[in-house]
Amino acid sequence: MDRIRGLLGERILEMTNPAVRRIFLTLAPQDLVWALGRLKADMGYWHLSTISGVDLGDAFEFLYHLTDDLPGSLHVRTRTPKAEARIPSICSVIPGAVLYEREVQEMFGVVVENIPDNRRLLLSDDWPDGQHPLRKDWKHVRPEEKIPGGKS
Amino acid sequence: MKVQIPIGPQHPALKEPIGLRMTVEGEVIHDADLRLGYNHRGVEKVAEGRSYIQNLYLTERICGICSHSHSTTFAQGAEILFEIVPPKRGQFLRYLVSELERVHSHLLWLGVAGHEAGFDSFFMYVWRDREIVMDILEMISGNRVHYAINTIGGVRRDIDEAQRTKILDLLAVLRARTSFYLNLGTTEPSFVGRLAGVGYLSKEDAMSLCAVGPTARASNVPRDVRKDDPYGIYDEVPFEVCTADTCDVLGRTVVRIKEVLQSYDIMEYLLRNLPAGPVAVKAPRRPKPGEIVSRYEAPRGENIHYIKSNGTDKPERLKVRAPTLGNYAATIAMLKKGFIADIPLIFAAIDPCICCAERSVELVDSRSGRPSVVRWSELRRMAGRRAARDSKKRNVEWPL
Amino acid sequence: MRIGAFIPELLRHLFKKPATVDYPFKKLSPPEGFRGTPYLHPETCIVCRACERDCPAEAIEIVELSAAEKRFRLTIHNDRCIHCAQCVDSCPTDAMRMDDKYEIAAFSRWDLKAAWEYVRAVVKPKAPAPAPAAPAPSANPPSDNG
Amino acid sequence: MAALKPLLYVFVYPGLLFLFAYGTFCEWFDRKVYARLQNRMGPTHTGRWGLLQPVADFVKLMAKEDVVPEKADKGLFTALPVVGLAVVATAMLLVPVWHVSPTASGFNSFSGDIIVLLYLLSLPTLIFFLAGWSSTNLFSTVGGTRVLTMLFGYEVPLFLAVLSPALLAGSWRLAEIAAFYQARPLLLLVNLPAFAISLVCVQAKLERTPFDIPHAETEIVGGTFTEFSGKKLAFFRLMTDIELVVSSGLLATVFLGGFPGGVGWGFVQFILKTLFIIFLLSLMRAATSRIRVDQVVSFAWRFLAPAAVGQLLLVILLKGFMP
Repeated sequence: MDRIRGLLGERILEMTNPAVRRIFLTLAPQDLVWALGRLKADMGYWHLSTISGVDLGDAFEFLYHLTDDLPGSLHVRTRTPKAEARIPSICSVIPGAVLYEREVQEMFGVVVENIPDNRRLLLSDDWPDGQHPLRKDWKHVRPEEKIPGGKS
Repeated sequence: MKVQIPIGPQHPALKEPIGLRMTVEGEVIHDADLRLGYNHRGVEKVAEGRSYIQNLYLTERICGICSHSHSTTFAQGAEILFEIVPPKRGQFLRYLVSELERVHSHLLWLGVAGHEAGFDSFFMYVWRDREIVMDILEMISGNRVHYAINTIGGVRRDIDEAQRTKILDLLAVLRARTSFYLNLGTTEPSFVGRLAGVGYLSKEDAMSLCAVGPTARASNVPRDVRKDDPYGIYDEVPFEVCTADTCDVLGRTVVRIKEVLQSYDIMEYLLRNLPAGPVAVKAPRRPKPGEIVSRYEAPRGENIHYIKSNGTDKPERLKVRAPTLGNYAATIAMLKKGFIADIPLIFAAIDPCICCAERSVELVDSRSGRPSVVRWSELRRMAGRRAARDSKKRNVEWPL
Repeated sequence: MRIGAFIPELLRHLFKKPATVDYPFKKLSPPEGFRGTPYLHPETCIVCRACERDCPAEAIEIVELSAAEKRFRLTIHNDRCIHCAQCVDSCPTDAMRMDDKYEIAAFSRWDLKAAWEYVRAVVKPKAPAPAPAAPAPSANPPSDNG
Repeated sequence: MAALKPLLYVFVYPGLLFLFAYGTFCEWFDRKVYARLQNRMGPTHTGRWGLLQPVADFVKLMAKEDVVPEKADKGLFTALPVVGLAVVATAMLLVPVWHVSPTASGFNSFSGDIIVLLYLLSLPTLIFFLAGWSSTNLFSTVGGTRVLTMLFGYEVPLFLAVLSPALLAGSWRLAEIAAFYQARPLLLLVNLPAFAISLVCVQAKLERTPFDIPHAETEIVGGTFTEFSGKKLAFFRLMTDIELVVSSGLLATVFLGGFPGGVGWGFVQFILKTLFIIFLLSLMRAATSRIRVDQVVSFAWRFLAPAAVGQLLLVILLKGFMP
């Protein structure tokens, strides 16, 4: 933790350690690429497990789950307001992130800047634009189940 | 002449639908592209509307092969949120099942690899012996596929002494058979000829493209959550991380068989040192608010669940990352400059579990939003109409 | 590298008994503890609705037929059941059980539903009520019974 | 009576009727042995021990809907299965079963019939290629090119290997070759390497594992047969079965001393020897994994062809020393 603090210094907004070998770090979106580059180069955090997004109501929170050869994992958190959701692409640092960024982009409707490939990943091609299923205000209404036939 | 060959969404090499599009020239692949999303179930969204105990079974159904891995990952995370610790015997049994599942998954993969390479006898024999593992699992848990042995706070079933000795006996049989397959898989010339040098993924690529599991380990990246971030009982069980430096499909085969052999060691340790006591503790209904990241080494690689709780009996957010998704980027890199004949092998070598990787959104009927029953005749007419419309758009024209 | 490395193993099995079973004509029996189809023992059911609430597939539906008589109808939608046996675990009075049938396919989804009509039993739970089922039966009405 | 005899040859024995029955039996035998080698059961329930399973498959396919792709060359697409069946059935007439006397030659036994037979056996390969190419499907096209690529690999070693016993016998007539080895059975041992080479080549010709590359299902779906359905597919399958019978009959004639002994015993010998060869082919199928098409060609030219040439040299030397 101290090494991370020394490495990133002032730009850390918040750092917690809620469980064994788990470090949560909060950064501003514009510092993300720089910070991940430093973490990769100096601390060996080269592996991005995934990006998870959470809808907080009026903002989105994105967690970049990083691991390295050392025990434990680092979770870099960043927040962006829902009205103008933008996060930078980290593909320049970690090329394998593109799939996760595509997923986040279509699920939350956030704009990932400079993403090398912004096609849809999981949703079908004819999915309507502007529908982002993992937002909390996107409600899925389960259709009534119809079983063919019937008790005669 | 460059030709685009569609592999999937329906193709004999794929056990689940995925769209691979290969640009080939002759037999050599020049480019590969991937389209996911044929297998959506919306697990993450559904999980937000269900209680923790229901989600346990939901996560189990993320995958059919590594079902235990997802439910264990979820249970591990939930137990931290609930602030309970499962008893020792429960943990031993939980990770016993998890190693059994690893064995069954790797043997399944080995058989599939044999089948993809056209080595059907190998496939039949491996799967015959895989039945032993399936029988053990069925005996322990009551089902062959969805073991449902986990509960929040431990496991649901105990094993007795007779079962313990029986499992140990069967493990000895399995160990002999697995050694035979290791020997066979690396000596049969036609099989080795198909595997060696295929799907090269250098160590640097494996690292930068975030490969996980046996795919990474075969490229000499010793990543194993069980060692790196020991969960459960893995900090007290002796085992080794198997790696290979050949960086090809043969290496992935060898890594998997060696891991199976390691799993036998782990299981024997667990069974011989099985502590007495209860197998589960009672869990409260609502956890404390908080968030947790749970990691687990599934047979295919690292499983990661991010659970955020808001204090109610339903999780605020459940994010699931299955290992296969992490390997797709690496697969594309592996496919380039390969032969058409290698596609199934390379693709199978990451042990893809497509329904694991795609779990995000429930699709009712993407076109109209309402479920509709289409008559056969209607379907044929639609197909005909579509063919008439699309026939001119075919990018490959008949060359003669 | 050894040419024909597999041949001895193959020939050894040529006249052995096959490992497969001639399935629809010969059947293997499932092991003890096999999770088949859930069924109800109406004599012991106290209608605590623990099974209904915990069922991950929402396959159990309990309807009150008559409040005065305390008559209930419990329907198990086996077309939705995922055979996880959580209802067996949740049941405080051992009224839910699993049989060991494994050939449970049917031609219509309606044929798969099983229903029991019964009067609520007054049985003391064997164990002190299990933790997940602790709240009052009707405190948590099922979200939707689909 | 004399006019009836050729008709009998063509339609009953060893013509179409016998070929249909024996071809399906051989497919059953192959499947059963393959299954038993893998510790499985194989066909069990259609007829006694599943004997009628290939027939049932054939009948079922005949009853299925027949789809011709829109862009395919319809004439060629339809004609190919029939032509292929005709070619292999014709080839069977040249295999010297009991009705041929080594001395008298007739319409189905003449000097040089071994060459004709080999050429007739090459034709199915071309037909498979045309079948793949004419169906315009991507997978079929890839399969078709693979068929031709493989042809360049195995055809030369096969010819060389089959011709070396003929050279030793000093005859280009199958019946005479068989008679030569019946008189001197020990000389068969000389040809053992050629027998092995031709077994491998026949396996490749029949497109069975390890050489089932043109219709490798995990790579290119059905390969050449992707677009074929119904009756056409049934004909192709029957054609493959008959090709199996004819090629094993050829190998049995040339390498195992033919089928002497008149009507009854000759027939029994024919069955036993062909089944022995089919057993070897099944064993090879079970013991190997499919290889890549480039590996087939390099394997054939690096190992099979030199070995076949060596065998030929051996035979020539031996012939020089022989009286």
